[in-house]
Amino acid sequence: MNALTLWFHRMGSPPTFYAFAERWRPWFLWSGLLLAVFALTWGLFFTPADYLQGESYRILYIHVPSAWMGQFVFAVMAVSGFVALVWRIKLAEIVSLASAPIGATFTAVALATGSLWGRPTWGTYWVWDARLTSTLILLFLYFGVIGLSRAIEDRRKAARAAALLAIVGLVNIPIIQYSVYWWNTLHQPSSVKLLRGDTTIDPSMLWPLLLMAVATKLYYAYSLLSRAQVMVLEQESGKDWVRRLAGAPAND
Amino acid sequence: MSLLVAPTALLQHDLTLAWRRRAEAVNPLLFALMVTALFPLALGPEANQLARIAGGVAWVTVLLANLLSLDVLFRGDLEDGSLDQWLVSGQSLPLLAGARLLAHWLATGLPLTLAAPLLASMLGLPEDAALTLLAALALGTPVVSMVGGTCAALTAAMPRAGILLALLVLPLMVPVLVFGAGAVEATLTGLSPLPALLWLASGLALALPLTPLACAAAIRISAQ
Amino acid sequence: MEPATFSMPHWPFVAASYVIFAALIVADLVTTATARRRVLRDLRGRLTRTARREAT
Amino acid sequence: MNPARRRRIWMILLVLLGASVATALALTALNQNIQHFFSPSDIAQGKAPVERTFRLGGLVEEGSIERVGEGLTVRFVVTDRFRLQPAEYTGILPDLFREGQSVVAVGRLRDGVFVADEVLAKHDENYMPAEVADAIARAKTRQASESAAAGGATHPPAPKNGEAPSY
Repeated sequence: MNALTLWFHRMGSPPTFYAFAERWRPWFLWSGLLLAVFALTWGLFFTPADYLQGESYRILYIHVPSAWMGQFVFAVMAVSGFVALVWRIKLAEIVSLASAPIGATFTAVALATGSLWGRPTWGTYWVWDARLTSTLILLFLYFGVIGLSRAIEDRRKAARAAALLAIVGLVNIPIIQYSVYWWNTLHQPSSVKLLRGDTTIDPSMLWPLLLMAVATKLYYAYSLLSRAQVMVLEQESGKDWVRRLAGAPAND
Repeated sequence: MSLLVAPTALLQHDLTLAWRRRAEAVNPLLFALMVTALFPLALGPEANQLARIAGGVAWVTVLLANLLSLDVLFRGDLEDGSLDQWLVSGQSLPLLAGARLLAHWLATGLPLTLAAPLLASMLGLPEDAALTLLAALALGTPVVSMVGGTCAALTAAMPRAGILLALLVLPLMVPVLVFGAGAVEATLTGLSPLPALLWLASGLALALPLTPLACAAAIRISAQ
Repeated sequence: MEPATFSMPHWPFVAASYVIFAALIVADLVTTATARRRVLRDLRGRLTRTARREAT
Repeated sequence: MNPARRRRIWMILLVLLGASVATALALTALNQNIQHFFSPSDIAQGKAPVERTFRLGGLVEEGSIERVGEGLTVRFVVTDRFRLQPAEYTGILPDLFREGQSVVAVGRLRDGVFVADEVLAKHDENYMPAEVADAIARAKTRQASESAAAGGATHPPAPKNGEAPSY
């Protein structure tokens, strides 16, 4: 516990955080990419076709992890936003702001691939089903957070405003999660239930999905660290360690 | 109770102000009526077709009318320093924010709700559906005022926040829109509007205590 | 059981999904990389300008 | 108690009150079971709207799909395991439209036949290879024949109480 608090304390110092990010960034990127390529190849060529949907179900290996990430990143954004609002921790503000574009990307992927999956299976690209609509709202909420943070000059104020919006927008996450149970419309219920243990995907099809879920999280870690580094550099541009980093002589 | 003295005074002040500027205050109502009148003109006066989409049309116009009046909810007070006074006054900021949100609903949401029968008859809704629309608006417009007001407090420091405000408010309003229009639609197709109305009431119960807190936090961010 | 549909090929949809995913991830990669490079370049430019001004 | 603390306690109580009222209302709403489509039973009982477009939901009855002539018109029967509703659709059907699968059709009644403008196939959350599906189906028929041999009548899976049939 003590070591953990110490670690968080040290991460609060921008140069330490920058060095930490620089060290781990490539690992996250390459492990994520390799795992994704491996899992997608497996999913595309080495899993059996579905008994009902045939080949089109392979979209699942992209659609489902992306949808998970869309919600996961929003939750991370809101939680770190809460930490930023209450304890005024700079790093939490940065994490919250840097998450928004990544989450928006994953949500966009989930919507686009879901639409492509819907055409051959449901017979339509888009229906105003509860799950689809609430996911579209999630994308708009991401846009709102990004727009708000861009519109405010002062970085720290922008971060706090965006954090508050993320917290308010958090009500949408349970709506997405439970929409398939509350409204019996077109989108089917979840297939993977890690907590309840009655997953309804055949084991031969499940592994690539779980690997993709890990791969997307690794990529998120990479992208988050990179974006956070950029923000740290912008915030600290006057400091000595940044000058040294930029390759200019420190002015002493 | 001493806690409520300042918020009540603020509410009175806001309502007096709204009454003095009543020509300005009816603008959202006029806007809603005019937009509603555009639909029969654009779609042709077929009563059947109009009635089918009436719930959605009424809700969208009410939402947009509300949005028009939200932009200036906190801006004036921020510019003349009143919000700073709220912060240093030692009064409960959530209660003050709540009073302001309530004043906005009384000045904008309530008239729009009361206009529901008029909107319904313009769109050719049968009586039972008009009643559902009234109930749905009564439950939904307070949520619109409260959540919209919170977003308005966030954007108060920006000189031209109109579009951004819409971008923030509208996604958050989609559940209200879905259930509000869903209640009317259900009545039209012979189903019970009760579940949709219950969801709206549930959202209202959640928003009543939470939005003043969020709004207070937003005011703190904007006023600093 | 003969499916009573005019079946459409599935692979274009699957391929399109994978392409969209790859494109957006690459776009994200490029954005982060260029943003970093731009910030460092701006910084370096500003620093050399100050250094030059101080030298004269 | 100092006023600031008293204020905070009031605030927390109000939030809790709001949250519990909201939960209670939401649970009541859930018990009402929002319906998004009418079942063949609803139509049989005259609950579905007349002369108006509505959504029909149910399973495609086994062996009911037939083509009309050379065109794209397909006739099929939708069932909720209690009642049957003949339906008709002209156009290209989605891939998942099979016998025994769930469908949602949008259209209106004409002389007792549901004429659909749009047919959407709903699929369940099960994914498995064809061999596994076959094996499960074989196991089911074996089980059914065994229990029939043992004298037990086989019931179709009845919908759970208070819930819509699971399509």
